[in-house]
Parts: sequence; structure tokens; C-alpha cells
Amino acid sequence: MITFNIVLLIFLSVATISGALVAVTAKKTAVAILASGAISLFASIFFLVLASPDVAMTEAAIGAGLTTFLFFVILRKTESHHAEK
Amino acid sequence: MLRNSLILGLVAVFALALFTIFSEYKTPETLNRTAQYYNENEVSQVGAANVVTAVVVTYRGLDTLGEVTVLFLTASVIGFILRRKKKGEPVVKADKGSEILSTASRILFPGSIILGVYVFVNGHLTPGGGFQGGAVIGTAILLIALANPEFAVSRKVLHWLESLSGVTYVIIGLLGIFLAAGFLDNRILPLGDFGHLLSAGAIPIIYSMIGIKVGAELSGIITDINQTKTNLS
Amino acid sequence: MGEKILFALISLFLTINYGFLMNGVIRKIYARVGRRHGIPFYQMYIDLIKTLALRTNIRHGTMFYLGPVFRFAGGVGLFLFTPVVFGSAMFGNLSFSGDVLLLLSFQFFGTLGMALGAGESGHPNAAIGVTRGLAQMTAVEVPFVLALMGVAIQYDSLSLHDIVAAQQGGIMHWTLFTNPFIVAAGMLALLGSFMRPPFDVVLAGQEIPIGPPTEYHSNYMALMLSNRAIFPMAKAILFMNLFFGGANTYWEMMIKTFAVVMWSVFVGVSFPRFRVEQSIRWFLRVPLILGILGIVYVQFFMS
Amino acid sequence: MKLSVEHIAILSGILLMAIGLWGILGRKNILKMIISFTVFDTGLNILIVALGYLPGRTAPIVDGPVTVENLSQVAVDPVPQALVLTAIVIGFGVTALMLVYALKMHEKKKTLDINEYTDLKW
Amino acid sequence: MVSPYYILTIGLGLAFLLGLLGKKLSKVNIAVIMLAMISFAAISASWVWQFAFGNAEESLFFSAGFEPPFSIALKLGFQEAIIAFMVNIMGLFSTLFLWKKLHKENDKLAPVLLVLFMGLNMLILTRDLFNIFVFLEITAIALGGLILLDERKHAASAGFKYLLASSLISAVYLLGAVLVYFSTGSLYIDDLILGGPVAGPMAGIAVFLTIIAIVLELKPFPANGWALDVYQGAHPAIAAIISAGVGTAMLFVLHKLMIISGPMMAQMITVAGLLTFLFSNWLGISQRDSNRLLGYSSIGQLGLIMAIIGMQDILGDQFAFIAMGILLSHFFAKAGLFWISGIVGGSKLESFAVLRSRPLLLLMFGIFLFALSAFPPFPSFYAKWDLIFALSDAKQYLFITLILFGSFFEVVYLIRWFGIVVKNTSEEVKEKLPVNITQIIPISVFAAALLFFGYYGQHFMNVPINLNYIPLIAVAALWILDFLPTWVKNTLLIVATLFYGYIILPQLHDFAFIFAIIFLLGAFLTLLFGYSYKGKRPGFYPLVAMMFAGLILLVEAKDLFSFFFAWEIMTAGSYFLILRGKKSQPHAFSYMLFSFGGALLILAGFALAHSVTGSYTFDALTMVGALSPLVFIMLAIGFLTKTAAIGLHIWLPGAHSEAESDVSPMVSGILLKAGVYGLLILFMRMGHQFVLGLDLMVVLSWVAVITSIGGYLLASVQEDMKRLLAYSSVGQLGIILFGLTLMSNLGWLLAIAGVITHFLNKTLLFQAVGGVYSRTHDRTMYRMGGLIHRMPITFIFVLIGIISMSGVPPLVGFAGKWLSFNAVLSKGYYLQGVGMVLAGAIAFLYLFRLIHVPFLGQLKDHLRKVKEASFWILLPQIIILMIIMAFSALPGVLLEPIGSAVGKIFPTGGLTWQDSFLPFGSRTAISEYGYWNGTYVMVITMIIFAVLLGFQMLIQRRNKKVGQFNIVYSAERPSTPETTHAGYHFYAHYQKAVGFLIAPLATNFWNWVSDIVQSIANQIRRIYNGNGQVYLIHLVIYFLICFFIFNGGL
Repeated sequence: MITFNIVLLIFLSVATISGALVAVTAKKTAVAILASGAISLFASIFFLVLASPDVAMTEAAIGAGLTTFLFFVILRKTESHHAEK
Repeated sequence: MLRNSLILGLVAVFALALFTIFSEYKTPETLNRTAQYYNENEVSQVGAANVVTAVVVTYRGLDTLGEVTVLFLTASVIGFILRRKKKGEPVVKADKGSEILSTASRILFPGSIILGVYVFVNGHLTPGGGFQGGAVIGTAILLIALANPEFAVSRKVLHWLESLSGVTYVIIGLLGIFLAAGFLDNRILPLGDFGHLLSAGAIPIIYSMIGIKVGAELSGIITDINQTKTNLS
Repeated sequence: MGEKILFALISLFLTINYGFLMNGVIRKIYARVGRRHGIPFYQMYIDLIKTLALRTNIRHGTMFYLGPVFRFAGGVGLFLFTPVVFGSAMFGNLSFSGDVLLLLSFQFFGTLGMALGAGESGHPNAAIGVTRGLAQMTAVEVPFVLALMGVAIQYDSLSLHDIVAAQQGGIMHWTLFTNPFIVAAGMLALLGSFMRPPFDVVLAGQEIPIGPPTEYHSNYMALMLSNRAIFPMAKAILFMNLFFGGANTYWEMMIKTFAVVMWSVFVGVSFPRFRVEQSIRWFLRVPLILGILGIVYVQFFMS
Repeated sequence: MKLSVEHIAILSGILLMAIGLWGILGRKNILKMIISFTVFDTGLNILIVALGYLPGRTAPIVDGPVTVENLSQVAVDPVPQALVLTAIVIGFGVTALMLVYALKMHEKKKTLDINEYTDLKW
Repeated sequence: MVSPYYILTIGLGLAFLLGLLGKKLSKVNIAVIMLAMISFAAISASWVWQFAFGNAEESLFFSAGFEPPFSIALKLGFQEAIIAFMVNIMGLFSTLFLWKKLHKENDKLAPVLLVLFMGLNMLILTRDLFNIFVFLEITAIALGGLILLDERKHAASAGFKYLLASSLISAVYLLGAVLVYFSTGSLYIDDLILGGPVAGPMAGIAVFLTIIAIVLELKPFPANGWALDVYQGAHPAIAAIISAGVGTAMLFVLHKLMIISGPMMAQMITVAGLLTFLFSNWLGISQRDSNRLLGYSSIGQLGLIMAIIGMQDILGDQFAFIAMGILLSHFFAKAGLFWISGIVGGSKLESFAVLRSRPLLLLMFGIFLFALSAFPPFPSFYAKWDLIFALSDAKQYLFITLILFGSFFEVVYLIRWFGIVVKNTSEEVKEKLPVNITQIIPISVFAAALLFFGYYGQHFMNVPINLNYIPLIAVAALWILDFLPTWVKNTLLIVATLFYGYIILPQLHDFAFIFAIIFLLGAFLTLLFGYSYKGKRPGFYPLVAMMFAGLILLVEAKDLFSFFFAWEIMTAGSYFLILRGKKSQPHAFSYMLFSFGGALLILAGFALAHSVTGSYTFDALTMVGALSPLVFIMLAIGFLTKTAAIGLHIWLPGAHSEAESDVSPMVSGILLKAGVYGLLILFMRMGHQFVLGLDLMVVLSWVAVITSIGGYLLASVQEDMKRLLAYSSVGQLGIILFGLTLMSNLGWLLAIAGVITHFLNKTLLFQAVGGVYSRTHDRTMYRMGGLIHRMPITFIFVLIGIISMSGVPPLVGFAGKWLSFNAVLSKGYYLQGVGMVLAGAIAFLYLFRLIHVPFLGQLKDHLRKVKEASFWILLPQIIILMIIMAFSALPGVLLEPIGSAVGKIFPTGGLTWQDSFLPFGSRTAISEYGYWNGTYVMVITMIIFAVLLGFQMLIQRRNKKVGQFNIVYSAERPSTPETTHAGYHFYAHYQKAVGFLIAPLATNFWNWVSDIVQSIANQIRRIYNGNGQVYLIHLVIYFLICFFIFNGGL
């Protein structure tokens, strides 16, 4: 039985996995950070679908929010010198 | 390129290994006994509408205390690493954030703080709790810090908040031994009316303490990192 | 006991004289082979008297002083521990002190003492002579002991008396014929131990002290000359007892030992001299193999 | 192929973990390694939550149709959620620490290339 | 019992509270932390006390008042109490050690330290799988901070590698824990046991994941590069915490989880642990950085304990003892060593030489190293004994082999390090190492604890303990009295030795009696020499006492354990003694390697024998059955390393010659006899053994022959007096061995008499040479000459010594020659006999050289003012001389008692004694073949000599000594001694003839072996290329390999 949830989930997983591929292959670190933030967002939707609103909130707040910002801060502090060759 | 293909092969084998989990997985029909127990008895035993909260704060409270400890440690270590040699040095400012960001964050800031507090105070009733609330507060601080690098929450205040909430948490846990059945037992306070703000025994207090502590710690981490003078900036 | 000592002294006196005469004869033979006229056979006595009469006041140290004493004591001791004539009370000497192993080991008593004395002379060539002598001796020792062992196995005894007793009853009972291998090994070893050519580089003419040394002269020399009369005799008697049926009379002993000594003389006049390492290698080859053959022979074909 | 919510979630989780591992093992840049770690963790978290999921059930919160009485019939397992909650926070802590380490290392050598930090070896 | 939650409360509460204090109160900070640590220790101590002496029972402490699995519970049993106590002690003393550091610069880290130890406590106590994960992460993050304690150069990158690895590992663990929950519905460990072994494929994977994660945390080879870097990069005190504290806790976690693992998992853990132990130690050999070296050692030890945990079913009852024995040694020793490293500051092995300025610290350093090397009396020694025995009983021969090799490699680098520290000459110690009391206390306490547990530990062994402590107490007493001057200590030790002999000798019989006499008399004679030393000779007397204690305990031993215990004590003591020599470090090292390798073989041999017979007495050796030849070979090689049989001899020349003057006779004249005693017991119990129809005794007899020929040949080409004597010992031990292998009455008589005469001769000669050295400070013979004029008494001793040794009548050495010939004949070992004769002939070469080159010839200019050796050096030689003369005149006195002892084993074929017509019991010895009367020979020779000497004196009355160069040489009167004294390359022609026989085959062989071992190590350790990412790849590969092995392939 293909429900809405499944369609959503398939879409989400495709999105997450492509996001992950972007995150680990991106040349620019900033893109990778954004992609990983996106993954976290998708993941929190995953969690919602999996009946875990608590986890979803946490993932959104910490994974998508704080972590991403933190990456950017660190990136800004190191990048001015150079990025990955 | 040899190395890359090796790694790719390794990852493939790893995926294959994990795939056994997928192939062995059988969707369970019913809850297992622990989950069943929680879902059946939580309300009468702990009295929180959100079973996850009950599990997090009470049943597996020791994990949560550990979790708070992890954040505490992280904050301490980061503070130690980043500020050790910088004693007495004037904080050199990083480049300024954009105007829009700074304005937006200034508007959003109070709201975010209030949201965070709401989330952790209501942790036992609705999704969310101390960590989520704390994270929201932390994000708010982060935003404003990004917008205005000169912004710094008073470290003293942060320390006080962090320490007091932490100590309170531990003391509440300890009270569990004396007043109730064990360490971190939430029943040191009456369970109250189910579904109300002041219910579920000590959970709201604990979650508030966690929220404050997490918020303060995250803010501390963010301020620490943000204020670090990198050699080039 | 007193009787035994008296007999031993008589035996010693007779044999030392025989030794002097034989040494003279040998030198005569050497001279004749070299187409020289040579010395009279009694020359040794003249030498002895002459050296005894000469006095030296020189002493390089205590060991130097004691060297010839050690040497001669070694020769006399060796002789006294050897039974000369089978079954004879008079010429049985003091052989009750020990068996053939005692003889084997005791011959080094004098050598060692002499080497020490020579060493103290401070003459550099002394050391060279000693090292050569010792080195060659180690090589000679091996075939000789093999032969000795063969004899001991064959006759089940280390006692010279028993060994000779077992060889009685005709010439074919001699070890020479019952086990020619070990006799060959033993007799080749004898060449080395007599330090006659071709194994005489140890003595090396004038400079080496075991030969007529420069530092030892006068009455030191007298002791050494006397030793040269008794020490080879003792060895020859030992060989005679081991391989040639021993002697039932003193005359028989004289003949047999003369033959034994002559063997080394004849070899000596017909071969050139070996260097030390050559002689070591040689002894560790031919006589060693012969000796081992002898033992194998004894072990597998005679018992 | 079993096409259900939990299967898809598990599979996605596994794939995320694999991709994350690829990044961890393959990227030279320390920051990107850390990013890959977060991807890996996210995958793991999805996997865990999916293991606690029962099809057709809802969140274990007494609210609306979910009552105290039918909680055990309609709600999913709260435990994996609680565990993941903890895991996420801990993961954040570790990530933050790693980032600060990266900063510290960068301060010394001015590079984020992991290949440059091989002074200790053998 | 005090609830463990108080530890949590105190730890966290104070840690949180300290944030309040801020900077101003940072002075209080550390004191508060200290108090907290003390309270941890006190609480856990109270648990231990209550479990050990009270009637406490194992109990569960629920959290939140719900029963597990619905809440997290802490379990407190005896095991938990002990481990928690250990960890807390570590915390307490780490804090103390770091006091200054934390107090001055790093007040922020003090709470982190506190939380770390709180976390470790919880890790030990918690019974919840996920809770373990949380505390694992707490540990990881806390360590991540502590690694950066001070600004070490590479701390940051090391810490980062650590974080990478631990993140990956904890992710694996998390997945495992969750899967366990998924498949069983519980996270409570004891639940999983109650339900029987966790079943089902998913559960299998789950258990695998949790356990492999803990295994990975324990740094299995080769997935452990990150850990090595941390050990090297972090502050040593932090490394101590990681190694001792965290390692202990992790091991306990693994132990805790073992109850959910099946036998297959246990086997995997065992193999992983053993491979780690082996390779980690192997790779450690090439290591030059002290902290990294300790890291290798830590990882190795953890691997061993991990394997022991995996083998707990095999080990049965003894599991706890074995694990604790090794754990305790590792715990105390590794912490102590890291701390010492922290004090020293440098990271090169050589930099530890500064410890020489602090003897006490050096002593403790030695204690730690030897505890790690499993020497008695440390707990690891007992544990290793039990471990090997238990494994042998279980027929796990492969495991035994791995453990033995691992132990050997470990000893290689530990002992080399010790040698470098104590004796490396390239490092000059100029100033005193600064230390402060807070650093010394922890180290001292841990060292003391090792000694305490060393004594205490043996009571838990599986063996009937039958040790005599009196000699060991003497050793300890001498350590305490070490401040006294030499002569006092010397006297004390001599009196003690004689007194002990008075007590012990009547209790001993036969061979034990004979050897005891040698050891005690030897101690007495060699100690007399010691009066010639001035000053204090710090450390000398306890070590001497230790060696002699080992020796005397050896002959007192009546069971395998006491024997091995004494053997190891003796080995250690002699090693230290040899190490005291000026340039003896490399030689002492190789001595130790051979001895230790031999000891391991002995241990394994004993264990094998025991596994067949079940006996712990020497009777275990008699009825080993099919394994007999193997046991025999192992034990024989073990003992032959001590007697320096050819091939195993290369340690001896250096060790004996480079030792101090009075140590050389001890180790050469006396110590070697320990090996003979071992062989004696072995041969007595096992007799002839056959491999493929070949009698091993015959093989050994050839070994003996080659040993003595080789030893003597080598002796004859030495230029160094003591080396010459040392090689001579090799040869003589060959003769003794030969006697033993004859397995006949005469053969053993020869061997035992040889033991005694060798003891006398070698002691005499080494002491005489020592006397020469004391005056000339030179051992190279050709640089001397003419010493007879300066040291006539010593010359006489050497003369008597060499005559006696070379077996020339009338001295007692001839007895050996006579016996050997007779024994050979009656046994029929003719060809070997010829070899022995050749050896005897060669003996002349070196003996003559020994007396000729230094003593005769021309006196060298620089020796003109040399004086005779001092009285205390001469005195023991006089005594020995008198003994030799007595035995020479009356050989029956020596041979008859030995004969009666031998006769109990070989009743036939002995000597018979016939009365002679001289008094004093001079009797003629009669063998099957020949006869000999030593008294006659002596008397006759003396008379002849006296007569001739009298004659000479008569005719040369006015003889006088002439000047030195009064000789004629090449028609010149020489004037320099150098050109007129040939001494160098003395037997050139001999070498030309048979030099090929003394090619350094054995040395080359062992060099080759060590090169191979090292180069393999060097190749393997290249996998640790320092790249954190590569380490992760190792981890993943390791994980995957285990995964697929465990889950039955793809």
C-alpha cells in the first residue's frame, strides 16, 4: 500500500541522499556545510514521519541550526587563509 | 587513485555489512516489553503527557544527566582550548555581519528566547524539552553573535546560570534518593493534574534546569568560538 | 715401599744412561745421512759434564730459574710413572700411582713449566717457540689420544700392565698387528710429540728456547740435556707398551724403544719441515682419520 | 523490495551512513571530514528512530486521539527516540569539539589538510 | 553501602559548582577537586572493605525508583568495587601529580578531570547498554580536553585523531546497543543473560557491534594508530590516565559485556587481544620515543588482559586472579612509568638517564619495568605462571606461543630501556632532576603497591606456595641499610650468608647440598673481595644478596613454582649486578634476553609437564608421556641458555668480562652452576628422550663437545683477560654438560666434580685477574707484561689456577680429565671423547697465554709502579688455593661424597676406593678401566721437584737476578719492552690452521634473527603513518573483517 507517507519518504530519501552526496563531494566547504544542514532538515522531516516529533525538533534545532552555524563560524575563521585544494 | 578506489570499495563493503541489518529487519507487530511498559504505565507513574520526555527525564534520567555533562564538558574544554593563551588579550573583532542579518537577528532575538523557554517548560506536555529549548536559545545567541561580533553575553551571568541550574539538577536528582524511590525520581513533587503545566512531578523543573543549562552552555560555546582571534582575521 | 723407590732409582739411572747413548747415536746417524762425520756416540756425556761444570750467575726471575727444574722433574716423573719391563718388580717403577691417563697428562707438567721459565726470560722468541709448541701439541694430542682410546677399548683397560699383558703370547698379539690403524695414528702422533723433523719448526734452531736456548746455558743446560735423555725414553717406553707388546726384559725394552725412536729419526731425515699451521692441519687430517678408523675397527670388528 | 516507511527509512539511514563514511575516509579537508561525520550521525539517527517505528502508529504523546488508555496500542516505541535525542546532543558536543580542534590545528599549521598532520607516527 | 550515586552527585555537583567560583577562586578549585577525588576513593574503598571483610552483598541501585530494564540501574559487586577503587586511586593520584599543573595554568581542566573520573566510575557500575554509550562519550570528550593539557607540539593533532576514532567507535557501539534493544526489548545487561544467550541473526549482529566497539576502544592491533599517537602526544600524566584509568575501566566494560557474548565472540576477543599483545610488543622494539614506547606497551598489556577476558571460560577459577594479577601490574607500573616520564620531561629513551641523579626514582623506575616484565615478586609474575599453566591444561598451545613471544618482545624493549637509563654512557647527568613532592608521592605509592600486591598476590595462586622468605627479607634489609659503608654491609652479608648456610645446609641432601655449598662458599669467597672497595657502593649489596638468594632458593626448591621463582629472582639479581659494570649495558642486555627467553621456555616446559601429570613437584617431569621429548627440549634449551651452550653463548663473554671485578667470579664461577643444577634435575627426572629414534642425550653430548671446543678456541684468540676467562667458562660448562649427558655414574661424577673445580678455578682466576685490573686498570693482555715482578703472589695464584684448570697432574684438575676419559670409555662415546681431548689440549693454549702475556716477558714501562693486589683481594684466593691443594693431595675427599650422591641415581659403574699405604685417607680410585692415586702423584712429583730444585740450588749458589733487558736479541741488547714481548695475536698460526672453526656463526645468526625481527617490526609499523584518516581506514577494515568473520562470511 503506497501511502502519502511513503511517497513523501521516497522523495525525502532521494533528497537526503543526494544532499549527502553533495555534502561529501562538494568542492567548496560552504556548499558542503549547506548540504549537511539540508540533510538535517530533511532528516527532521524523516523523524516527523517516523512519529518522533521530539527528535525532529532536536534535529532541526541542533543539527540543522546550531551545527550549521557553527560550521560557518569555523569556516570563516579558517577559510580566509585557504580552502581545500 | 588507488587509495580512492580502496576507500570506495571499503565503503561499499561497509554498506553491505550494514545491509545485513536491513535484510534481517522484520517489522515488529507489537511493542516490545519495555516500550509496552512505558506506554502503559508512564502516565500513572510519571505523569507526563509526552512519554518520550518521561523516558528522557525520569526513566533514563541518568542518560540525560550524562548528556548534560557532555555539553558541560564540551563547553569547558572549548573554553579551555580557545581561551587559554588569550588571557588578558583584547578580543579582536571579526568582520561585521551584514546589515540585514543584524537587524533581523535583533528583532528575532527576544522571540527566540521566549520560544526556547516555552519549549523547555512545556517539555512534559508537548514535543520538545530542555535540549530543544536550550538549542533554540543557543541559536538565538548565535544569530546575534554572527550579526554583531561585538556582542557578548556576560560570561559571569552565563556561569551563574549554568552552575546554578546544573547544581539544582543534581540536587533534585539526589533528593530522589531521600524523598522518593531513587536517584532522579521525579516523584519528589506531587504528580499533579495530568496534562497541566505543573504536573509530572519534578520533570518541568528538571527540564527547565536542563534548558537553562544547555542554553547557557551553548551560548558560552558560541561566544567562545566567535570571539576567538584567529591569527589572520 | 722403600724397595720400590730403590728399584725405581736404579731403573731411572739405567734408562737415563741409555737415553744419553741413544741421543748420541741418533746424532751420529743424522750426521752420516748428511754425509758428515759427526760426533762420537758418547758426546752427550761430554756435554753433560761440561755444562754441569760451567756456572752461570744469571737469573731472569724465579720462573726462569725453575723452568729447567720443572722440565726435568716432568721427564723424571713421567718415566717413574711408567712401567718399563712387564712383570718386573725392579722395572715396574712407580706405576701404581696411576694409569696411562696419568702419563698422558703428566707429560705436560714439564712442558708447561719450561714454557713458563722461557717466558720469563724476556726473550721474544721464547714466546714464539712456546706458542708454536703448544699449538702443534694440541693437534698431535688428538690422534695420539685416539690411538690410546683404541688400545683401551681393545684391552678393556687403561692400566699399562694390563695392556701389555694382553699383548703377550707372540708377535701377532701386538697392537701393531691386531689394530694397525691405531698404531699408525699413534706413531704419526709420536713424530709430532718428539718434535723431530718434519715437525721440528717448534724448535727452530738457535732462537727457540725449547731447543738449545740462548738464555739457558751452563748448568741450566745440564738439566735440560738430562731431560732430553729421559723424556723421549719415557715416551718411547709408553709407545712400546701400547703398541709393541711391551718388554719382558730390559734388553727387549732397549731394542724396542730404539726402534721406536729410530722410526722418528728415519722419517725426520727424509722429509722437509712443515710450518706450524701446516703440521696442525696435517695432524688433524691423516692421523685423525686413521685414529677414527682404528676406533671404528675396534668397536665393530673386534668386540 | 519491501516498500514501507520503516524499510525506506532504514535503507536511507544505511546509505547516509555509507556516504558519510565515504566522506570521512575520503576527504582530505578536516572540516569536510567533520561534515561527513555529521552526515554519518544523521544516518545513524534515522536508522535508530526507524527501528523504533511501528507502521501506522503515532508519536507517544497523549494528545487528541491518543489517550492514556490507548497509548500502548497507537503509539510507537519511545525508547529509541529518547536514545536518539541523547545521541544528537552528544553528537553536537563532539562535533563542536572537533571543530574547535580543527581551529586549533589550523592555528598552528595554517592548513586543514589531514595529510599534513602526520608528525607522530610509527 | 554508600550509594554510588553519591559519586555522581559529588562529581557533577562540584564540577558544575566550580563554574560559579570564577577565576578569583581558582586556588580553591584544585583543592575542591582533590577533596572530591579523595571522597571517590574513600567511597570505593569502603565498598571494597565491606565486600572483603564485611558481609556486603552484590546489590543493584535503581535510578528513578524503577526496576531495570525500565530504568538504569547501577550494580555494585566485589568486582565493581575493586575496579572502581583502582580507577579512583588513579584519579586521586593523578590529581595530586597534576596539582601544580592544574593549579597554575589549567584550572578550567580540573573539573574536566573530575568529571572524567566520575564518568569512569559510572562506566564501571552501570548495567545499561546505552548508559555505557553516554559515559563512553563523556570519557572521550573529557580526554579530548585533557590531551591538550599543556601546549605540547603535537597534542592537537593527536587529540583530533583520538576524537575521530572514538567518534566512529561510539557510533558503532550506539548502533549495537540500539540493535540489542530492538531485538530483545531491553538494554539491561543482566536481562540479556536471564534470557539466555541472545539469539537470532539480528541479535547476533547487535552483540557483535557492541562488543567489537569495546574491543576497538581497547586498541586492537593494527587498528590502534590513533591510540599510539595519543600516548605520544599527550602529557604523560594524561597518558597515564588513559592507560591505567580508562584502560582499566574499558576492560571492565568488556568483562561486563562478556556475559552477553557467545563462545565465538569470546574467541574473537581472545585472538584480537593476543595479536595485539604480540604485535604491539613486537613493534615496540623499534621504538625510540619513551611515551610512544609506553604506549605500545600499554596497548600490548591491554591486549593481553583483553585476551584473558576472552579466555575466561578456559581459565576457569583462576580467571579473576590471572586477570587481576596482570591488570594490577599494568595499572601501577604503567601509571608510574608515565608519571616518571612526566617528571623527566624528555621523550627520548636516553633522556631518562637523568634519573640517575635520583636513586630512589631510579629504583622505582626499575620496579615498574620489572613488574611489567613479569618478574617476581610482582603480581604479573604469579598471574603469568597461572595463565600459562591454565592454558597448557586447556591445550591452547598456540595461545601460549603467542603470549610467550609477546612477553619476550616486551622484555626486549623494557630491559633495553632500563639498561640505557642506568648505564648509557653517552648521556652525562650533570644536574639533579628537579622533582616536587606532589609528583613523588603518587609514584612511590604505586611502587609500594606493586610490592605489596607482589607479596599478597601469591596467596591466590593455584599452586601450593612453598617459598622461603628469609633470603628475600635479607635483600630487603640490605636495601634499607644501603646507606652504610661498604665494609659494614659486606660483613653483614657475609655473616648472614654463613649463618644461613649453618641453618640450611643440614636440611639439604645430595646434589642440593653440594650446590648449596658452592653457592654459599662462593658467596663468602667472592664477598671477601668486596672489602677492597671503598665508599658505599650504593645498590651493590642488595643486588648481590638478591642473586645469592635466588641461587640458594633454587637448591631449596622442591616444586616447580619455587624453582621458577628462584630462577627469576636469580636472573634479575645477576642482570643488575652485571649491569653495574662500566660498559656492560649491551652485554647485560643480551644476557637478559637469553635468560628471559630461556626462562620462558622453562615456564612453558613446566606448564606442559604439569598439564599431563597434574603435579607441581619435580615429579611432574617424570611421567609426561608423549609430550616428553618436547618438554625435555624446551627445558634443556632453557637451562642451556644459562650454561651458555654453543649457539646460546654469545651473551656470556661480554657479560662476564664487562662486569665488575668481584662480580665476574660470581657470575662466572657460581651463577652458571644454576643452569647446571637445572639440567641435573631435568636429566634426573626425564632421562633419555628420543625424537625420531634419536637419543637427545647423544645430541646434547655433541652440543657439549662443540661447546667446549668452540669455547676454548674462542678463548685462545681473545686479547682481553676477562673475555678469555669468560670463553673459558663456556668451554668448561661444555665439559660439565658433557658429563651430565653421559648419564652414568662416572659421567655425573665428572660433571659434579667439574662444577666444583670450575667454581674454584674460575673464582680464583677471575679474582686474580680482578686484582691485576685493580692495579693496572687494563684488561688487554698484550699491553701488559712482566707483572710477575710486580705482583708475584697473584702470579702464583694464576699459575696454580691454570695448572689445576688444564688438568695437569698433580693438581686436582687432573681428576676431571681422568674421570672424563674413564666415563667416555665406559659409556662408549668415543668420538665425543676425542672431541673432549681436543678441547682439553686447546685449553692449554689460552691458559698459557693468560699467564704468559701479562705476567711473563718484559715488564712494560707503565707498569713499573704497579703494586701487589690488596689483601682483601688476595685473601679469598689464598683460601681457594688451599682448598685446591687439599683436593689435589686428597682427591678422595672431593670425589667420594659426590660419588655417594651420584650412586643413588646410578648405582653401578662408579669408582671403588682402595686403601693405600699413605695416611690421611689417601686412597686409590679404581674405575672399570684404570686407577689413579692423587696422593701418590702429588707426593712423588713434589719429591722429584724438591730434589731437583735442591740440586739446582746447590750448583747455582751465587745465582742472581739480572736487569730487565739483559738478554741477547738479534745481536742487540733491546731497550723497549714493547718490541721484546710478543703478546698480540698470540696464536696467529693456530688461527690460520683452524680459524674457520671460530667464525662468529652464532653471533651472526642471532644478529640476523634480531635484524629480521626488527626489520619486520619496522615494516609493520609503517602502517602507523600518522594520518588520522588512514587510522580510520584501519579501524573500518578491522571492523569489517571481524564483521564478516563473525557473521559467517558474505
